[in-house]
Amino acid sequence: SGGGSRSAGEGGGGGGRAAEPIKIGVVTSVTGPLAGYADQEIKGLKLGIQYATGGTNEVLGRPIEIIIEDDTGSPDVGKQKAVKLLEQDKVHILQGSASTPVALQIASLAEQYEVLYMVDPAAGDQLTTTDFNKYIFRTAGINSQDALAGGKAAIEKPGDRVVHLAPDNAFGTSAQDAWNPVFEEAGGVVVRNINVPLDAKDFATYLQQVRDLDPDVLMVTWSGGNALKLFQQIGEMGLFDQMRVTTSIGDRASLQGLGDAAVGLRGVVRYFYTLPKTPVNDWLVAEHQKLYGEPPDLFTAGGMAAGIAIVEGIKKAGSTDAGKLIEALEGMSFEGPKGTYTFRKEDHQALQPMYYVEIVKDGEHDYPVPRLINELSPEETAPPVRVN
Amino acid sequence: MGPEILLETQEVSISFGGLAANRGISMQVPARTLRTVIGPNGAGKTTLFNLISGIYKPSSGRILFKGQDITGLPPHLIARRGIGRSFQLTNLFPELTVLENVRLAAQARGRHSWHFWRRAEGLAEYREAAEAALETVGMQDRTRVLARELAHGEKRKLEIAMLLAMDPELLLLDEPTAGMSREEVPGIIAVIERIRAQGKRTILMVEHKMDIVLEISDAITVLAEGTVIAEGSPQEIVADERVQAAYLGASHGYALAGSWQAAGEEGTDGAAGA
Amino acid sequence: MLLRRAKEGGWLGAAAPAAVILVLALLPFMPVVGENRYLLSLLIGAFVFAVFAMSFDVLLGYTGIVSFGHALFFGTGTYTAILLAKYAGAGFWTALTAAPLVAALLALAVGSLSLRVKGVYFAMVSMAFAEFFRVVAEKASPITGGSDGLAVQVAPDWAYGPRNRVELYFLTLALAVVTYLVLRRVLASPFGRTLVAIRENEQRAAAVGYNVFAFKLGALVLAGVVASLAGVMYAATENFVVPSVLGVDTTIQVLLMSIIGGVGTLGGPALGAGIIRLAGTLLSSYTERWRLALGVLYALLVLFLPGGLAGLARAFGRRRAARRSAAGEGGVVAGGTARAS
Amino acid sequence: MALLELDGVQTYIGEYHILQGVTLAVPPGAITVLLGRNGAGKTTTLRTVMGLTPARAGRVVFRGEEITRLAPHQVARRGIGYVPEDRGIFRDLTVAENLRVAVRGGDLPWPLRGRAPEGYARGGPADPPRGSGLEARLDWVLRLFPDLARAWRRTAGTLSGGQQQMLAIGRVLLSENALLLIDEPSKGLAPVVVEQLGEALRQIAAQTTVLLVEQNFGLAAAVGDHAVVLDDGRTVYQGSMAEILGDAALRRRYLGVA
Amino acid sequence: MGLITWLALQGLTVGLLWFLIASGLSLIFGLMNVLNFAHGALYMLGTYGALTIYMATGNFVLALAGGTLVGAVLGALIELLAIRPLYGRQLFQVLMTMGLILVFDEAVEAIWGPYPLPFAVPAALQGTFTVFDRPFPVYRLFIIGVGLTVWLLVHLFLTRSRLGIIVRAGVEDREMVQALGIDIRKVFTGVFALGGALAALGGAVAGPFEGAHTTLAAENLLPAFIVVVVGGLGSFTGSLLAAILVGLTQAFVGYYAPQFALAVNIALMAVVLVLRPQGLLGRQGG
Ligand SMILES: Nc1ncnc2c1ncn2[C@@H]1O[C@H](COP(=O)(O)OP(=O)(O)OP(=O)(O)O)[C@@H](O)[C@H]1O
Ligand SMILES: Nc1ncnc2c1ncn2[C@@H]1O[C@H](COP(=O)(O)OP(=O)(O)OP(=O)(O)O)[C@@H](O)[C@H]1O
Ligand SMILES: CC(C)C[C@H](N)C(=O)O
Ligand SMILES: [Mg+2]
Ligand SMILES: [Mg+2]
Repeated sequence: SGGGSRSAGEGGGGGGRAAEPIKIGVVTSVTGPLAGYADQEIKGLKLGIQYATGGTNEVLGRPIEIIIEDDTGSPDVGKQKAVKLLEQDKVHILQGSASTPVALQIASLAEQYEVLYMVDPAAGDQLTTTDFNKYIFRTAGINSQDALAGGKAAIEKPGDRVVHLAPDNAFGTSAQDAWNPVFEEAGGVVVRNINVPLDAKDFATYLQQVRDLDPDVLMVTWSGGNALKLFQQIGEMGLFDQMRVTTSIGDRASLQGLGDAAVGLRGVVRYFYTLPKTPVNDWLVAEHQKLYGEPPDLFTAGGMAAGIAIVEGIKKAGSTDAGKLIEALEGMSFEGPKGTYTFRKEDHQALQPMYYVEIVKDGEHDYPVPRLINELSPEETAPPVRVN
Repeated sequence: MGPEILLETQEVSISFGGLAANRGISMQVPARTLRTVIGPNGAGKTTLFNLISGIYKPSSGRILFKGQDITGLPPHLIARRGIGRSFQLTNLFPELTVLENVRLAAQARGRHSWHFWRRAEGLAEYREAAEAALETVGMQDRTRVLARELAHGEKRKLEIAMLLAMDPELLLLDEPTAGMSREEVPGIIAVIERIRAQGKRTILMVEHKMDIVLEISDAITVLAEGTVIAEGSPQEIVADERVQAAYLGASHGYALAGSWQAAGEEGTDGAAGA
Repeated sequence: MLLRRAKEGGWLGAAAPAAVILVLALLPFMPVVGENRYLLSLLIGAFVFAVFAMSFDVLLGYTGIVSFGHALFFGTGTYTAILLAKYAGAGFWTALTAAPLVAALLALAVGSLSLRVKGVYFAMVSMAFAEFFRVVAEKASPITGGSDGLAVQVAPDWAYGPRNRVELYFLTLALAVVTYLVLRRVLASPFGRTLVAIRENEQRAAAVGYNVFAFKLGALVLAGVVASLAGVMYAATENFVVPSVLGVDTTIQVLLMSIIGGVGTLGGPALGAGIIRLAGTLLSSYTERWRLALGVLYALLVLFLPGGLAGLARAFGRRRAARRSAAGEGGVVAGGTARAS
Repeated sequence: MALLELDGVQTYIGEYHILQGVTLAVPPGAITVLLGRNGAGKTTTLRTVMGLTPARAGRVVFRGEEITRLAPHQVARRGIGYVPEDRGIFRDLTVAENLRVAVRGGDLPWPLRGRAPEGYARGGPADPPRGSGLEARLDWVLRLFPDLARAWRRTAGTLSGGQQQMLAIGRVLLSENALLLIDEPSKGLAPVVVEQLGEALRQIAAQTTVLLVEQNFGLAAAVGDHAVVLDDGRTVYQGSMAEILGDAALRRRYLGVA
Repeated sequence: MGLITWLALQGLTVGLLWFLIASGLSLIFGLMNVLNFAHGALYMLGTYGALTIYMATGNFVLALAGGTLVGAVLGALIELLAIRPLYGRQLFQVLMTMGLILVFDEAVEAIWGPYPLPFAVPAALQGTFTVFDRPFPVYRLFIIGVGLTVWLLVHLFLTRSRLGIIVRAGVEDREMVQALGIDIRKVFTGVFALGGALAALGGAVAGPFEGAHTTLAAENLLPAFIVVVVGGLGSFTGSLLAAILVGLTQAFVGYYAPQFALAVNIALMAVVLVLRPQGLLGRQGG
């Protein structure tokens, strides 16, 4: 194993016995547009393992070793790396990725190699619906959970008119497919989907259409470096004043980027470090601050949950054998940073709390932050089981 | 009935921007003769070649080859009809060997160029044609040298070999001896004479070296400012006063042959006077 | 034109490729290597891209056409295979026959529009076409899965899945070798030599009687067909497709492979494909700063291997030849004729 | 003392040993003609002097200073002008722009950068320059080659072969040089222009030393003061032009001229 | 009418932004025939450089100048170290500059981290006008102004100065230019410095509009090439026109037919080149 592999047990004072390590192979987008998410995921994963092993980084008396591979955001590279982890490093468990298309590829390898795949932070529904296989478990919150949480709350009165602006790609259209029914169910009317090229230089003309349509709610689905520009222009166009703008709220970097423009924005967020009031989260925030000099971020919690789930699963199964692990994890509940997570038996999706928030200035942070309006229980945001 | 006319231009004209490079040029070249086109720099000689060989399309006028209208055909079709040309600036396949340059020219006239599976080098007819052409120009020893590595004079000869390998009825030679040493010029002239002696081909040539022109041309056409100002036998042309004024000058530009003695004397004087 | 070309011939002409093929054919039987299915899968990827790179060399190295859109044909192969498998249940061999047809038609259409422009302009127009089809693949997501991609088994059963990696290895190796031999032959044919003439001097080629446009179109069709075969092989190794296979990044990869390998040598680009695939993947496993390492690697290769890897081999061959002749004939004075050899 | 001296110069192009010992001296204030058959190394000799294909052994000395390893622009700045065999004009630039590039360390006067100069009819007599400033030189060049004035704003690539040659020669005459290296200037020129060129060369030689490569032996003989003959990359003869003219055996031996 | 004017104004802004992004590329590509794939990275470094200076000093003018300087220095270094050994070998230059992309990308991530950074619009340029009842930010006007200024200055340099002509001559025949007594190497380095400076200036000016993020290099490279090619190689003014054409097309398609926005750049390029192979203002026979 090379420089990319790091033992999670660096500080773990090993017993010196040559117990065979348990290898976790992480394939995620270390470079490329999703690099920031991957960074959060990896930090969370390590902390999760540390937390769940009580700092020893050992389970069943065996040290845990993490090997990280970069999928660069592209599925074929990701697949190649996963093969490397499986064939060369003989990892016992796979984890990752920040990209759903990559995760889909790894999932099918996991099935072929009969290895457990703990998905996080990839959020595409397919992994636990149409493309599900039994080796997939997912701690990540997913798009339809966001939709169930955010969609209902966004509609304040029957007949609210909604425009949904999203990137002109599969991610965008699938978000529209996930959210729009929830809006309609809550009594809203989706008057238009506007799909904008992901690399659009300017949003003004698209936003002008929104102005012309004058909806009650502007739903924005966006991810990528230019999200800041998008929200800035929403502000410049005066849309925050003219309508309710809602979105699935991103990581700290995007909040910083939004700046004052975002104040008043409401939406759903999967995690923000001030929101959960749980001992695990307190530990996470403190430890993260200590190690990295900053609080954890949007996908750190998911990474941590994945780490905890892996360790707890191994403990319960008493083995790294995929069959036994699956048996152990199905229906299992565990305490993670956001509270109680439960792997649903049917599709292995972890049900978990979600947060509906408003963006405010709180005087403590030099950027606007989410303030809890209401915490949605795991049951409330449980997506329908759609495994065939 | 006069002699068989191989090439005929009828009132061809072309201009670039405001500049009329050829203005209504009419010319008849009888088969199996050698015609030279002379004229001051910029008179339109190369342009006329470009029109005949299809690189430019005339804005008006027609070009007939063997009685057929070839006006406006693309260069490769004109080449395949039997008109081969050399360029004023040497124009070769620089990274290929001498032999391959000529072999490719030979191959072009045949029917094998769209063959995907035969080995090109296995097609003896083209290789032999190429070797024969190289022999004609006296380069049979240089077959494996890359074209770009040749000295200038050899490049000119190579280009003529390529033309020969195309087996054209009409050769357009644009200053074939430009830049050739005194020693090499007779070689090129011999090549041209040899081609002529074979009695199969017609040559239309641009050349500034008057001694050569006078020696080997059957007829001369003089261009100036895009039009034909004189046409006739070498004797008629040297005698023409307009031609002398516009083109020849007093000493024929120290033309090589014949003027050697005179030039020598002049040189001696010059040297003595210096 | 654009770069120095390594010359064919020398010992690289026949002995070296034969040796390389032999080693590759024996590799899976070697104890350590044969077990390492990861290495095999890297090599499988290299074979696929070797075919792609050779097809690119037909354009770049032999005809002198720079295309930034060659991935169009590669992607066409991949999509043809995947879509046929998905919607018609067709298998690998069907795809292998259908894709070249589709690619040939596409090349004819695209080529007749775009080959009228030259040089960098053609590079850009070709890129425009490829990107256009990439966008189409992305927008047709109900059929193609859009940017999430589409997964379906294309490989024949006996070469599918991790247990059959060795079989897939031999399948792709065989296809690469066959492609190499066929292309070598075709490029030595009158057609192939005509392409070289066009590369060397388009005007001259036209003036001796070649229909330059038609031959360029022919080259594009040939290159497109071979690229589509690579695309089908890719479909069979990945059993998956995303629109980015059509994108300019894919072309750029193959461009790098060709240059690093040495254009105009066929074998060079194939070798380059191996190097780039292996270097990229291995480096990224061994250091987090792999992009830095790769960038520096490119720079060094460019600076110190002006003829690509093939050029290096050729330089060796030449030095040996020089030593031989010096020893054999004593002091041949360099003169007009000595220089001829 | 000679203005330019080459001593045992050896030059390689790639692996080819082209110059294998060229030794020559160019006396000031005269025209030295470099003769030799095709491929003898004449062009390479000039390029070696210019530093374009630097010598691997031997010395090139100009005005007593060794310039063997100087970069071409440094050589040029020491007062050597060069007209290459293939003319070296910039085909994509206009005639005016070609001339502007060539004015060493300066530029054409303002009005002429755009507008064509007037009053240069075809084929005027070419008296020597009236003065030594840039304008006088330009005037001289345009009187020498009035075609250039007429083609002032055309891109040089569209000029006829002979016109391009005129441009290449005219270009170096714009700057003051101590030595001109001229490679086959008569190539492609109409006889009447060659004649004018001969006169021009004599005029040039009145103020600038010239090393001339010329295949047109008539012209060479007419203008040359000294002769150097190369054969197979070596100097085989060095002497006065008169001597060559007077010695038929010498001519036959090295030049193939009876 | 009001809407059309407003859309046209938006298009003009984006057009001039494209021009700023592409101008350095146009210069280097058009003048020296070097396909500098690292151009996008220089642009990105301009943004990050300016942002860093802006955050440190709070002085936007200084930020623009500093960012531009970063580009100039890097441009010169690229020429000296990477391009100079490779003149006449265009594809090797491509390869080399692609290697540089990787290096620069990595450097940006190492220095500034993977997260997008906000780049505040300087106070003096904040606010919006109202154009026919629709908001139009002041900063857009600034972009238009800078774009036109850059065009004018560079245009004068290229067409009027002898240096511009020397560069073009040098691209055609380096040896001959040297033989005329010009140290072409210095000139080329200078051109690269200028190209780098323009790229970085574009990045710096775009900063408050775009924010700083690590994909800036990649996402702007291709459009920049499109602008240069559509405009016609060697024509700086062509790049300006092409950029404005692209901007206007994007604005109008974005409003009236957003579903086609994804392919519009590429379609535009294909159409222009099929109809006019040498680009809008390119010289004939390119
Ligand atoms: N493509 C072109 N564009 C513009 N002008 C051109 C073009 N080709 C030729 N000309 C002009 O047309 C005129 C005739 O040129 P041409 O090359 O035919 O002359 P020529 O008789 O061959 O002269 P030379 O003996 O010097 O080679 C010249 O003034 C030349 O500049
Ligand atoms: N690039 C090159 N590569 C290899 N050999 C070359 C190259 N350029 C020139 N030569 C060889 O160098 C020798 C001398 O060439 P050079 O051009 O100096 O001769 P020259 O005397 O000027 O001949 P010419 O009268 O034909 O112009 C020739 O034999 C030629 O083949
Ligand atoms: C990390 C995620 C929230 C988004 C990511 N692009 C995905 O595909 O799932
Ligand atoms: Mg001519
Ligand atoms: Mg010469």
